[in-house]
Amino acid sequence: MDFGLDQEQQLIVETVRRFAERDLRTWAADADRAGAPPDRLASTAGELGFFVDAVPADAGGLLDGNYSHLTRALRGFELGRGCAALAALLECSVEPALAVGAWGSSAAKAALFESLTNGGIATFVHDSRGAITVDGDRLTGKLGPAPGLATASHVLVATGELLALVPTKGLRVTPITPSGWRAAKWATITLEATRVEPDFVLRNSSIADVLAWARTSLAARACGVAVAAMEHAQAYAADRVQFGQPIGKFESLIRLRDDALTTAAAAKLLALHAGWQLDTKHAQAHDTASRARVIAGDAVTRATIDAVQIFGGYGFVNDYPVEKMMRDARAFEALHGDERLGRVLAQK
Amino acid sequence: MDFGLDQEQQLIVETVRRFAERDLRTWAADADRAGAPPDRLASTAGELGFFVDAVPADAGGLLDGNYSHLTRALRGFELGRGCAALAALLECSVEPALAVGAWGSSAAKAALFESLTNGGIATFVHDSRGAITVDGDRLTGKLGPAPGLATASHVLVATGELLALVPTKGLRVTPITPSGWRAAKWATITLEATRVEPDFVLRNSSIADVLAWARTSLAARACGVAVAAMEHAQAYAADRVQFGQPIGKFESLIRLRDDALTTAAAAKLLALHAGWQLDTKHAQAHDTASRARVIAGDAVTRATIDAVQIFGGYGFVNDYPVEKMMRDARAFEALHGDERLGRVLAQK
Amino acid sequence: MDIFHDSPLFSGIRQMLNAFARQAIRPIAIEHDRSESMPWALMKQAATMGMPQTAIVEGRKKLTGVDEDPDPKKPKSQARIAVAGAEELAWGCAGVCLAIGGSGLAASPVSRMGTEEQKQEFKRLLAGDDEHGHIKVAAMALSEPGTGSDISGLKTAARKDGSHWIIRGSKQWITNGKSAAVYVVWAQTDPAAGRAGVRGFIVGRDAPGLVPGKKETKLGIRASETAQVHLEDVRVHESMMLGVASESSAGLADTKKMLDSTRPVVAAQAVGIARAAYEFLLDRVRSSSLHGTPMASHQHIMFELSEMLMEITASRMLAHRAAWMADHHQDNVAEASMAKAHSARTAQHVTTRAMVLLGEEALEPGHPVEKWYRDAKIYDIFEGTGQIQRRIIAKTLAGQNPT
Amino acid sequence: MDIFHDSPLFSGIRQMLNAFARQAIRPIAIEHDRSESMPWALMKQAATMGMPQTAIVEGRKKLTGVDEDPDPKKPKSQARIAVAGAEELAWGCAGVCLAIGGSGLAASPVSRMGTEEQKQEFKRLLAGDDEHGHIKVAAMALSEPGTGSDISGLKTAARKDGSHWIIRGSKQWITNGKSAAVYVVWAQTDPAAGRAGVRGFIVGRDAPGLVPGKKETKLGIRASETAQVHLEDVRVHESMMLGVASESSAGLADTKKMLDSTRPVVAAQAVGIARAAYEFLLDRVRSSSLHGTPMASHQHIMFELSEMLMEITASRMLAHRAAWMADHHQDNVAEASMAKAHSARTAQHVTTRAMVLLGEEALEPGHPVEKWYRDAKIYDIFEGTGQIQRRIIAKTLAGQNPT
Repeated sequence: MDFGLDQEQQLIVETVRRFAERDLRTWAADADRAGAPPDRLASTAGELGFFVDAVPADAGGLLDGNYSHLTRALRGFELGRGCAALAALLECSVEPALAVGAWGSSAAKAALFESLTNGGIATFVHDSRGAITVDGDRLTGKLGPAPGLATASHVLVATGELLALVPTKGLRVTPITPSGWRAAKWATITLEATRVEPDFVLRNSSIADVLAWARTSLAARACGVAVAAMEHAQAYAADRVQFGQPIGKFESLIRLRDDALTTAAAAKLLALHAGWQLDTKHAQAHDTASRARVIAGDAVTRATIDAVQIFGGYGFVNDYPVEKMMRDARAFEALHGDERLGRVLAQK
Repeated sequence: MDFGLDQEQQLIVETVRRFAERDLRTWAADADRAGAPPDRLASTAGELGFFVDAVPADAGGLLDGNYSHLTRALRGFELGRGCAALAALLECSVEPALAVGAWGSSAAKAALFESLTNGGIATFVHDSRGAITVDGDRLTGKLGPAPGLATASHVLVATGELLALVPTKGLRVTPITPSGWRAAKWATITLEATRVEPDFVLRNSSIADVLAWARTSLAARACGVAVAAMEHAQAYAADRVQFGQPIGKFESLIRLRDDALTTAAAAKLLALHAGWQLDTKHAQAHDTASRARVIAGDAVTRATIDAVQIFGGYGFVNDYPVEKMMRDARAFEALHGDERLGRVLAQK
Repeated sequence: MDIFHDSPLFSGIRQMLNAFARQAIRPIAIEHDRSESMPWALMKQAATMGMPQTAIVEGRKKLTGVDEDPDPKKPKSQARIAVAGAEELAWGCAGVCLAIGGSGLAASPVSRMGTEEQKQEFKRLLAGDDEHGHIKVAAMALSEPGTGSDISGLKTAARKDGSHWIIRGSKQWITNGKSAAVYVVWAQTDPAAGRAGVRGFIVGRDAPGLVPGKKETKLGIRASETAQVHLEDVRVHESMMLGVASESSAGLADTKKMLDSTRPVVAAQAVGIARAAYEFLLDRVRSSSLHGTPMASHQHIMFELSEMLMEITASRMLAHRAAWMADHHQDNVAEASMAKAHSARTAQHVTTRAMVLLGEEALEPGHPVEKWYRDAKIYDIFEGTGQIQRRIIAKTLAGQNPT
Repeated sequence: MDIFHDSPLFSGIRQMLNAFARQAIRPIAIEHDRSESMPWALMKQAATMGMPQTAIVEGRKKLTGVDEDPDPKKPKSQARIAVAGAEELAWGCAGVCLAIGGSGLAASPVSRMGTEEQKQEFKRLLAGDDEHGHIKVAAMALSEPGTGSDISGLKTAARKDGSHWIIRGSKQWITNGKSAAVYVVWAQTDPAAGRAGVRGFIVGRDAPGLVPGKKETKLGIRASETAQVHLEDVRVHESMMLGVASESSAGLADTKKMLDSTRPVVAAQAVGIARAAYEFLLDRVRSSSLHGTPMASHQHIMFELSEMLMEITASRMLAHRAAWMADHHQDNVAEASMAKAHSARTAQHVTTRAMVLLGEEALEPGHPVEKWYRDAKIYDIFEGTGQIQRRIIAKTLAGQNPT
């Protein structure tokens, strides 16, 4: 057992951390207000290999050999420390790329990889509420809300037993700007007897795998947001003076921060463990990924709410970063539905 | 990063797990009622290398090279799954042995290792409440309550800046049987201007190191108790029928168990991480060990109380194992004082 | 005198029982917890000072010194008196409190459903002392090994034989099960009728075939006796079957109603335990220092005390409201369950946190907070588990019949 | 009519305000949250239906239709009326509720400490509409950038110049700070005197040197305006300084007392938010299914609803009790803080859990539960943070003076 990072992991963590601290944190507030990412995101992130990191090398991507969900979790944590909304845009193409790469027909691969290698993005939507009805090869109902869906060329749809790649061209796409992850190009899509190309149905595929990938990444990013919220809170508390001393010296506020960071540290390890189990095809991988999301959701909820508390009145206004983080926290627990409920029903 | 066990770790985990499931669980209830361990414990555990695992080979022990706190944490989790009280007796000699091995004089080493290699035990007491006053080389005040103290030949005492090995021979030892860890041979010792041999003072030593060792082990064992409590609860809930179905199918009880196991899984990783950081002399080791104990304390408290809840009336009576576990849970948070309080004060 | 208690009567009872708890219960609590023994001497003392085992059968007059207004429409005070008193007694020791009140569980259905003849027989069986000089106690024999939260499926059966009923079955979790002089045994008289077929029978200890079973060793409330009771073809004369007089109020349905009415009282007991732990910690904090600084100067500790007080206050108000509603003849099923569930959580939370904050001190054998930690747990289990309470609340939310 | 409200008056007000919240507030709430705009039309409507901005100055007569008993010893009903009403309005929308009541913060000290002349001037400045046809509003200008929870160190200074005071400083977190027609500005008149030197001044919007500053973009309660106010040597005639008449009731101490009295009302607003989210989830659960099974058949969801109801009920009772104590002239400092702290936690917990249980639905823009989640947070921050409330409770526990 070795908790140390190997050279490649070390390199990726340092690179993404620099990117998150220097760029994402700088862009976060404006992107949040604008409800859109900065133009530079695509180019800068592209140079770092995002968007095509899960696209096979022979298809013009960067994936050579097996994809590492552990590395993705390490990366996701750093991205979350930067900006949850921009992180979502950088991560949302991974599930479609991996799923199509694993189970897609050559036609599906050609279509998706061609888009991704030309600067397009894709995203994954899990119909957790049973809002979509499948009639033969036709889908009817509402897709999303999902991040990236407003600009995605393709969406990987999981509903019931069906996992399929759906091109968004010609569909009724309704871009929306929720309160959280505002810059993440959300949309809903209304499917009206939309036909799924037989070639684009991913047969012998595992929706459970895709969900485990998504949950692991969500959990890691959530931990990053939780830690970032408390980093801001600590910096603020060191300066802010009340009752004659920096509020950072008040035991009650120290405890709020410390408890949140302890939960986040434990949740991060669980997310990394899930990533490692996915990489090693461990039997517990799906369960660990789900547990990681449960506790990471608790961590980000608590950390962001308590970070606003530590900021006091300043935490409630848009001039300071934690107000955004409290809004951003919600999507981590909402996407794909209530994780605890899913676990409980699965164990009945 | 690799969450897999190497061959030696695998072997130790399997061996200790077999011992915990076959022997410790069998002995637990009777030992709890008797307030003493079974005679077989010493011999059986001795064969497995307990008691002298932290004693250098050249002194007749089994420690060849560096001690692994990661391995100890892996072992501690399995022991906790067996019986918290007996686990305490098997682990309490480690801190004295390691501390004396690291910082002790040849006289201290000779005295302690001679006792341990001849079937004796030692234990560690941290004066967390400032109950002991140091006057020159004389100690006055109350030691403990601490597990193992009733039979220990030596006690490693940490008070203020002083870390010293104190032989119990001739001291006023008051054996006690608390409500939890009843079989762990607890005692308190009243020191009346007890003189500490100069040779037995561990100079240039680090009390923080010793506390980190102890916290990591406590955290790992606490997770084991938490998991064991829910293992019993799950087995019971599968049989127990109420309102026409096994109570294991009630969503509210599934959630109690699942949330406890999620917290325990995360806490265990944090304890293992602390062990690894101790082994690699990581700068964060002390902090991680402390955080591990915080969340492991939460986990064992919640898991044992909720396991009793799942058992219902049967959980409240001594015929079933979880009643004991709820009593056993307390010492994990009480020993060495409230961990959260210590963390808060340290960050002021 | 607070909003819920608009008569000095309540404060009088509170003061009396608090003094009793402080002077008579606290000094013996730890020893009875250790030895798992009933506080017989104290129980006799309690009986002489207005808390007889048969108080419920005789009405509250002895306990309160006032007659209830006979007008059924007028507000009563019994429920609030019971709640105010229960907190004080449980503050002294929950186990002793349950030992003192243990017979009430059996007396309650007799007072509700019993004929005058049955009440006299019940009181006759409880009169005087036993061979040990102990007062006599009664046992409510309802629960069975198979029925914890789900009491609709009683296995104990009663079959008619001439003018007698013959009862066969086993009971579990029976308070006073080993020591009782009289039992109210619940059995199924008509399997086809289901719940409506369940009836209660007054059975004397010396009835042939009534065999007390194993006494349980419990996590807490160890001064209260819990035992199994076996019924091996016990013959009971039909005149001792409860609820014949008024079919409407007969059977288990009414027993459940009776259990509903005890929830605010049980909730108040849990509040008493929480308050005891809170006050112990508060005293310690006021008098002790921590590495040289007063404990009271540490937010970490003081804010937890504030939380405890907040939760204790909220639980108490929920219990008092549920009792106030009962006294005012309002349906309080959901409110009683809220009080029970909330106070059970408060008692567990407060006692656990108090132990953590006290550190190693609370590991000492016989430490009161450690005892209260063990005592508190039963309040989330008996008289309907926390899950049952939430189930009742949820059913009212969903607009279903909660019983 | 429940225990705390022994007069039909309360249920009447509750019904009236609930109808108002349902029909007038709910339909516009989401839009004002989105656009961060004050609900001027609704505010005018509210003023015409008995909720004038000057209600507090004029006494509760308009609002309640009854005069308070002038006998100071007799129980009052104002505090309970305010609490009962606040829950309903905040149930509609906390931001709109605060917009409607925003002027009350300034009116309160005027009504408490103001001379007849000052009250008339205050009302004169609020009379009629402004150039946009909006009703006029008042602003309580107390908080400053440096003083959040700690208001003892005000930096804004007032120095005497003949028969005038000259005020200089900056204020932050000022409700109605940009739109107010009249401000009650708090300034230090005598640095040596510390807290006792702080005084309030009635200042008209057009006073030279009074410059409204930046309007804040907030996480929640966005229908209520919050802005900075700068005072650049504003001249105010000494006759407009509050608290001269009665030295005893003068200064900041009294202002804090006034803030104390608002805590139960603020607590009730938090309860209103929690109840709104709870009821939304309950309606959804009753009407929806989950993968084919009714949502109401799932313990996982129903038990959380039970928890929510339990916490909401407990918070409401704490708020009502604190108000009841105020109406009965009892010291309720600790109780008011308990109500505030408990209800703030309840509002945050209930809205957060409701969002989680609703899943992706609650991510849709303009979803009411998502708005309530953002609105709830301020209740743990303004009018004294949760830490300040616990500090007050803890001080009373330690036997110290909580203020």
